[in-house]
Amino acid sequence: MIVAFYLLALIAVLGAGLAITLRNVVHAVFSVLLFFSALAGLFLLLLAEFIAAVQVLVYIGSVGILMLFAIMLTTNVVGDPNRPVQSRGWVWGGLAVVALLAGVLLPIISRTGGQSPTPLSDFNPSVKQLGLVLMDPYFASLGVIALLLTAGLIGAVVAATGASEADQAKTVPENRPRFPNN
Amino acid sequence: MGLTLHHFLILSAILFSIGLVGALTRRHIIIMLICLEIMLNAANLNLIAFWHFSSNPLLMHGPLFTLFAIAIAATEAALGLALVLAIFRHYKTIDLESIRDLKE
Amino acid sequence: MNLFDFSHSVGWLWWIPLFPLMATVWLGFFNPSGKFAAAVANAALLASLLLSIRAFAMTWGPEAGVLTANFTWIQVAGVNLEFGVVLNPLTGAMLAMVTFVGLLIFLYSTSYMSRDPGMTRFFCYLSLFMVGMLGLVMSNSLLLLFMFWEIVGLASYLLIGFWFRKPSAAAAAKKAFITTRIGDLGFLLGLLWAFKATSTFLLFDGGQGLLEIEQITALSATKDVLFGLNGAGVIALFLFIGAVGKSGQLPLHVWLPDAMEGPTPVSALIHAATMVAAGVFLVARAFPLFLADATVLGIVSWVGALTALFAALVALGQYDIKRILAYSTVSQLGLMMVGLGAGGLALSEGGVSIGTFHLLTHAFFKALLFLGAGAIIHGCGHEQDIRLMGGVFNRMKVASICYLAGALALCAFPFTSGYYSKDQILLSAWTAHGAVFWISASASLLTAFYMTRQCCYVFLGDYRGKGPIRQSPSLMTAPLVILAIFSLAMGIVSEEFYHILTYLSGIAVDQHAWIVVVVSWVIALGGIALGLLIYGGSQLGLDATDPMKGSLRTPYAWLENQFFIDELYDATVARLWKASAVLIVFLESGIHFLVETVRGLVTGMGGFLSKTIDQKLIDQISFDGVCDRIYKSGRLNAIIQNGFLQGYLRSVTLGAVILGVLYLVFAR
Amino acid sequence: MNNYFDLKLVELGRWIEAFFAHYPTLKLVVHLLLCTLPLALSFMGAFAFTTWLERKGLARIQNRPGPNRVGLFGLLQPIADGIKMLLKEDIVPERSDKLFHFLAPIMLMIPAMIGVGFLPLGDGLHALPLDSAIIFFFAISSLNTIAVFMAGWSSRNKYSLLGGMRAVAQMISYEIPLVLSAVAVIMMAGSLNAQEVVASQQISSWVGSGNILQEFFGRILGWNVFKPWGFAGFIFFFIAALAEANRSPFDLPEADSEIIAGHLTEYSGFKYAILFMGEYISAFAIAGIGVTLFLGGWNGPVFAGLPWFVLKLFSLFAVMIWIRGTLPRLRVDQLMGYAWKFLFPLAILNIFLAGFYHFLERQWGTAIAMLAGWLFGFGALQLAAIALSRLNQSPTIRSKRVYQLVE
Repeated sequence: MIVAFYLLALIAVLGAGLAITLRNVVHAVFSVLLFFSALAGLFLLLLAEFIAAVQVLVYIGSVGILMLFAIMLTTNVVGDPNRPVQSRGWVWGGLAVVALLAGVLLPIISRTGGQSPTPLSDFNPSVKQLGLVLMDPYFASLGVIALLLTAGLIGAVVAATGASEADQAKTVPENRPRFPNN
Repeated sequence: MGLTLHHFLILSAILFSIGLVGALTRRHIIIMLICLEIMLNAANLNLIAFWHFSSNPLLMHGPLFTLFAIAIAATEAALGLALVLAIFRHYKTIDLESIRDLKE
Repeated sequence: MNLFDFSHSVGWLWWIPLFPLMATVWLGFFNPSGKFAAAVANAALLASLLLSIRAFAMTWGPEAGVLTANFTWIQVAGVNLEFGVVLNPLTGAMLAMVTFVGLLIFLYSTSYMSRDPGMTRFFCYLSLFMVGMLGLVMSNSLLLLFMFWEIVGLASYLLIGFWFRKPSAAAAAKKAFITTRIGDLGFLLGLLWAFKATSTFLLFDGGQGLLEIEQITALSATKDVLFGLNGAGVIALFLFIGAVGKSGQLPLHVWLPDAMEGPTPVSALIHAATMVAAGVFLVARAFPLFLADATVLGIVSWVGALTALFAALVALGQYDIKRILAYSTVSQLGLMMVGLGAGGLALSEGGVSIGTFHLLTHAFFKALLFLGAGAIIHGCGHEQDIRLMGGVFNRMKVASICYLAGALALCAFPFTSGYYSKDQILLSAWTAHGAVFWISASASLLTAFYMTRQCCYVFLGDYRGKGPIRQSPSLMTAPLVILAIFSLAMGIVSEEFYHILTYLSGIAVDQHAWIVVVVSWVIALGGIALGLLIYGGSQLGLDATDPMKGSLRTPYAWLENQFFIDELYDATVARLWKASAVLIVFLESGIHFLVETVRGLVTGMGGFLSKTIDQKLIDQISFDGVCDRIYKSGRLNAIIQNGFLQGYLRSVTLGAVILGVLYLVFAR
Repeated sequence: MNNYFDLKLVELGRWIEAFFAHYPTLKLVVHLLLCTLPLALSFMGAFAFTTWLERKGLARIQNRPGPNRVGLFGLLQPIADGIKMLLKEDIVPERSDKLFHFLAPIMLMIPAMIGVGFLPLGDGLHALPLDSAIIFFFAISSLNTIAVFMAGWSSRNKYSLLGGMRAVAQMISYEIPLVLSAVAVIMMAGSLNAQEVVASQQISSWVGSGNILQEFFGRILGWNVFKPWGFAGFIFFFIAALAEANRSPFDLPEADSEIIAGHLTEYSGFKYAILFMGEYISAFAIAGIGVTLFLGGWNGPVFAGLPWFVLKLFSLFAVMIWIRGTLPRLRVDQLMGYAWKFLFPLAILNIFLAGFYHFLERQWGTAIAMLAGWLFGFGALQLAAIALSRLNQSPTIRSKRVYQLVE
């Protein structure tokens, strides 16, 4: 178990680290996919089976592909070798994060140590339970999420196609009937 | 010695920091989005870990919350990438250094 | 709530609007050919009609009470929003009337609109309208009623603006929509007020509903809530504002005559039989609330009476056949309001039957008149000006006879249906308030007079139009004949007919007061006789002056121009503008003078100023100096405010770090 | 005992594991090997056999003999092909992304083999018996897309890239109707567990009755494909599965007349063979999940178990070959439009119909539910299909044609 954890943790850190250092954006996306799959493995380790499946389905199957599409639709895939990868003043950003990690996150985590974290336990959560919880007390939240997803989808479509609409409108032939009913 | 909550918390803190570093330093806008996803995933790992080590994991609150978070993250990714496309169409670049309209 | 349970609950009532809704959806989405669309809409309405007849039959019994079927729509924060349907005599009668008249009009439009390319769209809108109207009639929740009310408003907007390429039609549609919106605001306020006061929208809910004795008593107990009205009265007043908008009562009547821009079947369906009746229906439905405060009933009857008289006067001076009918509709709606208001004062609960009875009879004969007008317009080559008609009687026998039958009913000619219903209104007004009675009576007299005038214009003399008169197809005349029979023959079964009055409200209504009977005979016959006297033998037409105009030139100009109400709305605003313009010109000349004076002074001082103060003090010391400082500090700021996204993010992160460290240090 | 064969296989596995009872680590390794190795080998063997089957079948459809030189009926042809592929030179384009070019075939094989592991091959023959096996299967099978993209992008060839992008777009689009049609099954079975889904496809009261005839039919008639929603769902599923596996008529990513061989253009030798194998095995996997979800899994009339699964799998594949031999290829815009504007709404409607059927069955029993389901359900689907096809016509076709020079 512990071996699996360290292996997956290593893959995750490696994937994430590569994602933020590689010059080639497509490579970065693939390494972040590696990170996602390692995380799915960690979820499995934590017995969150369904979440692992969703992680694979959503992040690797959809978000990753979406990113690849976005890259393909924009330019500069391989990266201009003459331009720096990092933006101006990146040292400050790195320092800020190191401060965050060392000054805030790790101290907070070490504080929870006082409450003696229990070792990994073994129980059997079934997907059915999740479904039942989702359907009874949290049905309203589910509905809200569904609404949000729909709205987000429409928003994404509008944002992605909005500008070209006007260009298309110009090219509509004059003789085309505007009102199909008449 | 088995795996404890600490392991997961520290891992997730590290992953979150990696994501944040990327978001604060990379100049490619899509990489920035990727880093946002990394940070979100680190948070999800935290949620699941807390759930697993909670006193009554069979209530399924952790997976539930994570599920919602993933759904929202998926929306965010779709919208974010759509915005990237819009930005690209408008500025003809996705280099964050060259997009300086906030200055006005 | 079970849609399929036809024996125990009335949930099946939902099917009545559901059929037209299905037709609407079908026509809207699949856009079939016009003929097919008409068939679909007719079939759907026929199904609704059959169900409505069943509903009507269920209420037509001695023991018929109030049947409801409610269900919880949503639960928010502990509040159950319940919707439902209600079936009581009022609903039953309205359902039967709306679907029956509606079906006849649908049949008529099938023929009338058959050449129009937008026939499918037309029937789609018509069906949507029926959905709204039927749902409105049967809904048991004030909120649901409001929703259907708005659907009706939307459908009427779409139908009035059906020929939206015509600018006047588009304008009329907009006018109708906006004007009724003012009323709807009142309705909405009343609705919210009611919910605040009773925390229920349901009208009938086993004793807990808004219109039931418990709530009414509680509401009436709160005195002097607003304008000295009690709790129920305030709600009733706001609801009445909604009704004023919808039913075209006096201040908000302006949209109804303009709404004649729609196709004639639309005018018949919406602006005669059903939609405008929605306002009257709302008052009738919420009548327990009105009854709780006599002041509101007084307002209702006064507004109604004034509207009746006003519209009847205006109708005298119109030449457009549909416009005359439109004003007559406004007038009759006013009379219905009188029936409700005065009836409520005189007979309490019985007011519902008096107002609604006239609504029902009016629906038949006014639909008949509009459809007949449509047939005549159709026959005269789409000419609407009565001065260009004439002699129609000899060319279009069937349509003309039907039209005359409708006209007689409208004039309240003895033993026609209109006679009975108007008789009741006058009777109740007589009991309630003398002035209201006399106003209503004179409005009725005018009604008979202007209808006679119109008939003389249209039917007598020689044909003055241009093209040949076309015969109407049988599909158009058949509904006319049916409606004519209903308008006239109701009088023949008079004793049975009076049963409706008892049926509608459950209270026996007193039928006789000789003075009123005499007055109404005098009114009807006198009005017709006067009309025939003035217009019967005169030379009519575009080139000849109206006989009335000859003798009463100035007042008649007022009537012709509809009392200048539209112009009044324009003129008040326009005057204000003009007056302010004059004022501004005056002010400006004053300012000009001042400016000239000051200019002289300034040019004198300028020389001095520019050399010493400006160049030395301002330029060199203050301005350049300040600019320099601002520029320098701006450079400093620009390091942070550089529009660089990640710079901001870094600052945010640093802030978070600082906050976190502070928390860790101090949170103990 | 109906599932005699499967039980024997499971017993065999236990018997082998028993040898290592004293070495727990070794036992675990052997267990894992027993779970995976036979699966991998048998599916690779099935792949070899299928290439022969496909070539033979296509040849028959096209009125020619097909491979008949190597071995009896050309049965050894796959082996000959394999040797040829192994010996061929492995060409890597000079400017390609070498690492990804190398990784792509592997990335295609991994999800395909994992996906196969989620299939319940027989009673107890289930390599990865997870509680949410079905959603895992769909999750894993979506990884194919990544591999195809990798192959297309890393080749640095515009045809490869076009093919790769086409494949990605197509697979993403068709995944939605695929999963949605499976959702109906999952909903009705009430479980994401593959074994439970299979078990739900028996008429349990008949199977346990002891009457031979009832047992016989109880094991057949419970299949989801014999229920109205299942039948429609199966059709949607099958269409989407064809697209998902890049099989004809949806084999646009490899449309040789337009973009040479799509993402496979720059591959040769052994890597090509592995890519090819990966595609076939993912096609197997998807056909297998189709069998599990709709065709009753390993349920069969006489004795249930692995043979039935294999038989059904190959029959389904035979249909795919048949379709490949007969149908022409779609156009790109037709392909996407079909998924989003037609299959997707219908699949959603089918979920509602399944719910409707469920309530009818609970209210009035199976017979009436069947009748109403077949009549009403298909009426509704038919209406929806007509409506969608009308709505999807472009407005220029729908509106009346205007002749400018006439009049």
